[in-house]
Amino acid sequence: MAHNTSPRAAWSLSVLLGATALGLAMSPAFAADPIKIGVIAEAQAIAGASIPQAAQMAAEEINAKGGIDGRKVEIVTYDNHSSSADSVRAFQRAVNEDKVNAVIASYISEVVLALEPWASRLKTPMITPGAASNEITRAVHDNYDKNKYTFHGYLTSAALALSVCDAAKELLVDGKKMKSAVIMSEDAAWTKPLDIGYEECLPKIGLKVLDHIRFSPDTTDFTPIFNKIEAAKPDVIITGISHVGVQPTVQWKNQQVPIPMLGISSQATNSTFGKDTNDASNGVLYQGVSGPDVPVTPKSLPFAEGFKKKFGNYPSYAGYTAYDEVYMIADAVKRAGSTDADKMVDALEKTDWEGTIGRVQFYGKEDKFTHGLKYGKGLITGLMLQWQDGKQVSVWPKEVAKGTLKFPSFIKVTSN
Amino acid sequence: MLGLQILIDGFAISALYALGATGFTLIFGVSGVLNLSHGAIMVLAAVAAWAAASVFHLDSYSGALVGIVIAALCSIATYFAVVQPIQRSNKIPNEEKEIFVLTATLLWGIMIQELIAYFFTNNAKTVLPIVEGVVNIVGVRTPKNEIFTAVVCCLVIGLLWFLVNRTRTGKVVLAASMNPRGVTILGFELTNIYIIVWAIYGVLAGIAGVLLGMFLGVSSYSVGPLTASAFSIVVLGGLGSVSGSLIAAFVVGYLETFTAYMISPAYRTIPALLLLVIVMYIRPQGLLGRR
Amino acid sequence: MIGFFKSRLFWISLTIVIVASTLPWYVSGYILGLLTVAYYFGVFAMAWDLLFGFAGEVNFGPTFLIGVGAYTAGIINNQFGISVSMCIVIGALASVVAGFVLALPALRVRGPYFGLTTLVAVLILQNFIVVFADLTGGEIGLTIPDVLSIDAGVNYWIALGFMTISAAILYGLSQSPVGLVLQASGQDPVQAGALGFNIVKHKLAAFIVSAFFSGLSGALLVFYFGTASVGTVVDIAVGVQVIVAAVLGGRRTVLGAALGAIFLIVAGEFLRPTGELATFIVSAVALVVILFFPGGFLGSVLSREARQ
Amino acid sequence: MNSTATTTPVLEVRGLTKRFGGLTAVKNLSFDVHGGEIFGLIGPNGSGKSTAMKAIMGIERPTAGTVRFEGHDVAGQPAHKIARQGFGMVFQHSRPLNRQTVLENIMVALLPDSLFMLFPDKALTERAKWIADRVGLGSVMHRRPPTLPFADLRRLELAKAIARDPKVVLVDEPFAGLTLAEVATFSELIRSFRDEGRAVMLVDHNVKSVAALVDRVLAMYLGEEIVTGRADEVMRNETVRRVYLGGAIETSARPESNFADKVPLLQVENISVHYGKAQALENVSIHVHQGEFVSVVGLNGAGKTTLFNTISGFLPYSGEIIRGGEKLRGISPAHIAKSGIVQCPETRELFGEMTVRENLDLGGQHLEPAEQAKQLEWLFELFPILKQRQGQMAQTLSGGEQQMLAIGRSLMMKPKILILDEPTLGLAPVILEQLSKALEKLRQTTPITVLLGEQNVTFALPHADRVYVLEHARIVWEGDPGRFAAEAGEGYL
Repeated sequence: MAHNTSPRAAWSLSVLLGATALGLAMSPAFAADPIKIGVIAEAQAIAGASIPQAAQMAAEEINAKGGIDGRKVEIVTYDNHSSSADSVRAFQRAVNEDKVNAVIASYISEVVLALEPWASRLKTPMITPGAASNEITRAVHDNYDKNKYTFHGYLTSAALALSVCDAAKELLVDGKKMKSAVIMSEDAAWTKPLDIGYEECLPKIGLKVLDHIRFSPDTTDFTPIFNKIEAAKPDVIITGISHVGVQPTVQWKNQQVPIPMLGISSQATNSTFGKDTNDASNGVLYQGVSGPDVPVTPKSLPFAEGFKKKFGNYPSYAGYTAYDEVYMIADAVKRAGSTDADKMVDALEKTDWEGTIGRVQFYGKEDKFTHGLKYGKGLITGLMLQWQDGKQVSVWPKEVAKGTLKFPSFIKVTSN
Repeated sequence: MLGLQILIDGFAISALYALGATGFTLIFGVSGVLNLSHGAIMVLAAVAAWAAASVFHLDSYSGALVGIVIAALCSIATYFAVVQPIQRSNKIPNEEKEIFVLTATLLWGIMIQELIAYFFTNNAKTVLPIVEGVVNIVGVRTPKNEIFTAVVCCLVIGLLWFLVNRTRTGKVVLAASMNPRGVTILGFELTNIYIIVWAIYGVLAGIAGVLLGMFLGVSSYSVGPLTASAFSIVVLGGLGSVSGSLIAAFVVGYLETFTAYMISPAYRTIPALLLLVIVMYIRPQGLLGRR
Repeated sequence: MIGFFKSRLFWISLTIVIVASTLPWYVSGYILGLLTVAYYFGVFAMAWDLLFGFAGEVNFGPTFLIGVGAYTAGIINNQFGISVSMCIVIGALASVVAGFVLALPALRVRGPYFGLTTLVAVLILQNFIVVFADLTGGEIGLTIPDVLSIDAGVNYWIALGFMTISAAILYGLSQSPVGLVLQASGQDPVQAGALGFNIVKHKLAAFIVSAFFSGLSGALLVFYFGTASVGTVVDIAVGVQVIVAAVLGGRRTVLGAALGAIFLIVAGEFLRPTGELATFIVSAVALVVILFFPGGFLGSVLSREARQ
Repeated sequence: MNSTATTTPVLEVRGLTKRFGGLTAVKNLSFDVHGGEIFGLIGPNGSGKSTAMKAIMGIERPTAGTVRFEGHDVAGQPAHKIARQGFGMVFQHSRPLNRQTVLENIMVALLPDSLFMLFPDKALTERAKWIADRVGLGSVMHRRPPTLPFADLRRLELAKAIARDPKVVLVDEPFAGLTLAEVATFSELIRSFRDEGRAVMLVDHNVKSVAALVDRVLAMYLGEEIVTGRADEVMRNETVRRVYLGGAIETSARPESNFADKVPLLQVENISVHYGKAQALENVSIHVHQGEFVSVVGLNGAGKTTLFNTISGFLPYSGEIIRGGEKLRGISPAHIAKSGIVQCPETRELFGEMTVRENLDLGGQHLEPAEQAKQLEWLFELFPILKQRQGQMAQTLSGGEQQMLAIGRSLMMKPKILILDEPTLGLAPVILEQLSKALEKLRQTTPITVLLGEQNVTFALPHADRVYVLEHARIVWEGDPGRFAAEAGEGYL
């Protein structure tokens, strides 16, 4: 009856096997075993696209200098289509099939949270270049022995909230005498702790929170949201957006909402944001860990320029962190003298690395945010940047600021 | 004040929904096809308009025109590459053609979506608005672009009405939607009528897409939701009924705006969907649908 | 049914299953993982084919049934920490209830409206998952504490065993007297009624069986991944993939549906080197098959046989 | 024959009425069928006989009336319940399970209505085999339906209907699509059902085709009973004769030699058409001269509509159709219509939600505006009622007005050849007269050529110059209308 079945099934299987064998044969051969790092990222998304590129760049730099103890660093990349399921599959493939030693994964918190148990199950160190949810580090803290393989290579939401508040205090409260704010954030895992952080620190710096609006990341029409905010008459909108970015910004401008926006806006960190919004971005203030014009550390500018030369645009925020993370993993392997997972975890915990966004150290087992980036002066504080005339200009902290606040004409900064 | 605000904002979004759904329902009415690549064609128009302006530095009018033309071409291609082969296939039983058309247009839509994502990433794109700035309507600050959107939508729908009801070609199209065999025996080639209808549909979807790109912005992620919203509106209004779709578009548009203002933006789409379910149980042919 | 055990199909299937069950000894964990997912999808597609191919009802929302099963199982595990096997059973039952609630009114309406109702059901489920994010994990996912197993081989065997049993039951059902009645009801409801069959009862039963297997498979899938998300088990695109798999494998063959699902997943992964274009290529291939070989893989073989 | 009938009827129908919206398809129908009797329900197309049968079977829910089976009322019950009490129905169009054998197809009909019948019963298989033998499918019972000839598929339908030994067997158009030899075998089979004591009810278009088979006949027209009685009585009934044959037939044929063209305007040569396995036309040849009025007379299902649709280019065929020396094969239906062969189909195909005027304008759209206006004026003279109804929606017109609109719309195309398919279908006699006058006027005042298909010979003959008789997919008679009544008329009751 089904005499066609078996040849066809066998056919696809053998093709698959053949293709896999071919793939292995084609992978560049090195004298010593390479250190393999899997990179799982969102190839089609603004923030995600820089991740594999930056990692590749770091690996090439390390290899150009002779590798780590004679071992080359090899990057294996996977597109996860922004989906947790695809990511899980990619993670399994990376560990089981491609035998990677560590994984750099995703800027989406939900994806990282889905991968975290797999890092434990498959005992493979994983580090995220861009996710922010506090849950990631909390899981490590609560069940250290199981979840110690996960590292949070980007500021936690709580730290991001602190960074935003610190900047708002100097720029808005001290600088512009602002007194009130409305929080506007998308409904996602990473904004929950962010909002809690905002609610906590904004009143402390002197900004009264008048309203708090959370909206679905599927939202396309922001008119009602802006109108509602405007009705509350705040001095500033504090943002927490990542999945959306272009649309609220453009509508903010089209509707000439007379209130400045400041906060987290992941898409604004990307250098193409100005073009994508037809320059509606002018005036947007966003928190970043880096900027194309900001020498946070001596490594920042060379990396940004090198990246632009190589890929045609400046990296997204996750590009900076991914670049550093490859170095950090390589450094940890060197110190551990092995790619054994547990030894790498021990070594990573002792990381003290000056990267492109500051000095990287991880919180310890007893700290609240175990394996999270340490936040603070001398370590990482983050920056506040503003889109001005189609360019990203750093405005905070003073030490690195290249410009002062500048708003489009429809913004009324009254308490000047 | 808030009431007026809802009235104004709701109108623009409803008019845009109406324009998007009109073409969708027209195609169904005339050729019995539920084109599930609808959202993809709209997004394609917006992205083409964006690319024309941003990448090739055309002015916003030419950009919009490029978007509309590309949508029309893509729509005609949809008919020839996907719909016609199924309608003419003698291997597919007639009673299963419907599901084949649905599945095939969906796949076609996914292909367009993936190509857009491949060449232009899935970042949201906003088309450079033709008019900028805001006006104050009785205390409600309204972007001129929003008014422009509403006006263009109404004009285009009016024009369509005129085309269908007042021109000879339109009459034939209308007749074909009631009785395809009837127009054949009167000596009109159905294929030609279908091409005309798909072209009109493409222009409508193109205009809707470009306006959406100016008004709210689109990304390749919008493909699914756009198809779903056009689909819901058309089902609510009654399959194949243009006036039903118009009413449904305004019902959905205002219901969403009202929910977003009065309850929470997060629940925006829920009441409209619930209404849809209720209507489907009580009156499965939709508000103005024919059984 | 009895004849089935003597048929070539039985022996070929048995051989394939035996060969497939030995894969873990010589195939890498990665391919096993791939096939594991493909097998669960195979059950989705077979369950769908039972409804479409036999009951003649186009269910555009297979993911409504899958999603309810998957999310129920995941949420219960997440909230109450009940054992995995219990969660899976509860998930499947929830899916049955959901299928019943959907089918009862949906079967009253005819023609395209049935399909539309099922599609709307998916949209609503999707929205509810997003709105009740506290419970469901919202937009991108629910993390589930427990998994079936972390061993690729064990997972693979569970999936293979599950698919084999499901295939045997669903195929057996489709060829049994009840299946014949169902097929007659789907093909010509008026005549089936005049032959004394309560069509609504039979279609409802088919819907419930389909819901049970969809839900069960959905629940197993989330406990394989350790995560449930709209994009994996609810999105309309997933439903389309299920439908495409069934059509690709051959409508009204049950087993073809599984074949189509395995092909789709394996092809998608095989095309991973083409990167972002993989989905495009798979869609294009599926479109070509639908346009030019509407019988699908198994369908054309079977219809040729029917004419012999 | 009635001697075998039992005294109490198995099936008693009283006051059966079925309305669809405003349309009453079956009006107050009453009759009895006894065990061991073959009862015929006869009526032209649209007379409501099929609806009546469906209402009895429970496929359509009756609006009013009772259907008593062995003394208790089953009206309003769903079909499957009625079937289980002892009803079997033979459908005209069947869709067997193509992947199952004939035997399995029969077995389906034997299965209980249970969800838990997972393994077939040996006894059922034996019974299915017996039934297969009984209806003459014994030699092919292990084959699959797609490989069977048409007659065997019909046998399969019979087998399914009698599988569970029903007391009442309903048969929809028992002989449609069968050859004469097959008709004889099927008649024999149906008689054997009677002889087993079943009550058999046949539904057909006309008395003649079932006259030899039935014990009693009920003739229906427009949803109502005309007369009930023995076949020969019914055939003699005046009303029946008027419905089928009309009154006295006057003919006014012009001899064929009057038409000057050497080569006929339209030649249909040896065409054959198949619907799946059923042959719809077999080597049909006709010709029509310029200006001639030709009628094709035939019962429903004889192939008239198929012939016209073939000429209009809707169906694939073998043979040739030649118009003015040009072969029509490969030309699209729309192009054929535009080039002057215009069909006015029996289904009318009006644009229901458009006004009368809009419908007419669409017909005249290929003309120049001035010409169109002239044609419209002429048409309003022909059918004055259309002028009054100009602004009304087509779907709100009465049946007769709709028919006039359909003809009028075709005439707006200024056809060279007008094909009229069953224009009298379901129309009241008074309307027929108006149509008749209009046709006469066309014949007298215009050079138009008309090809008319009719089962109503009273309407067909007066306007015909020549008549073809189509029967079982073949032309069986050709000639002068004057000779028709004598040579071929009896078959049209």
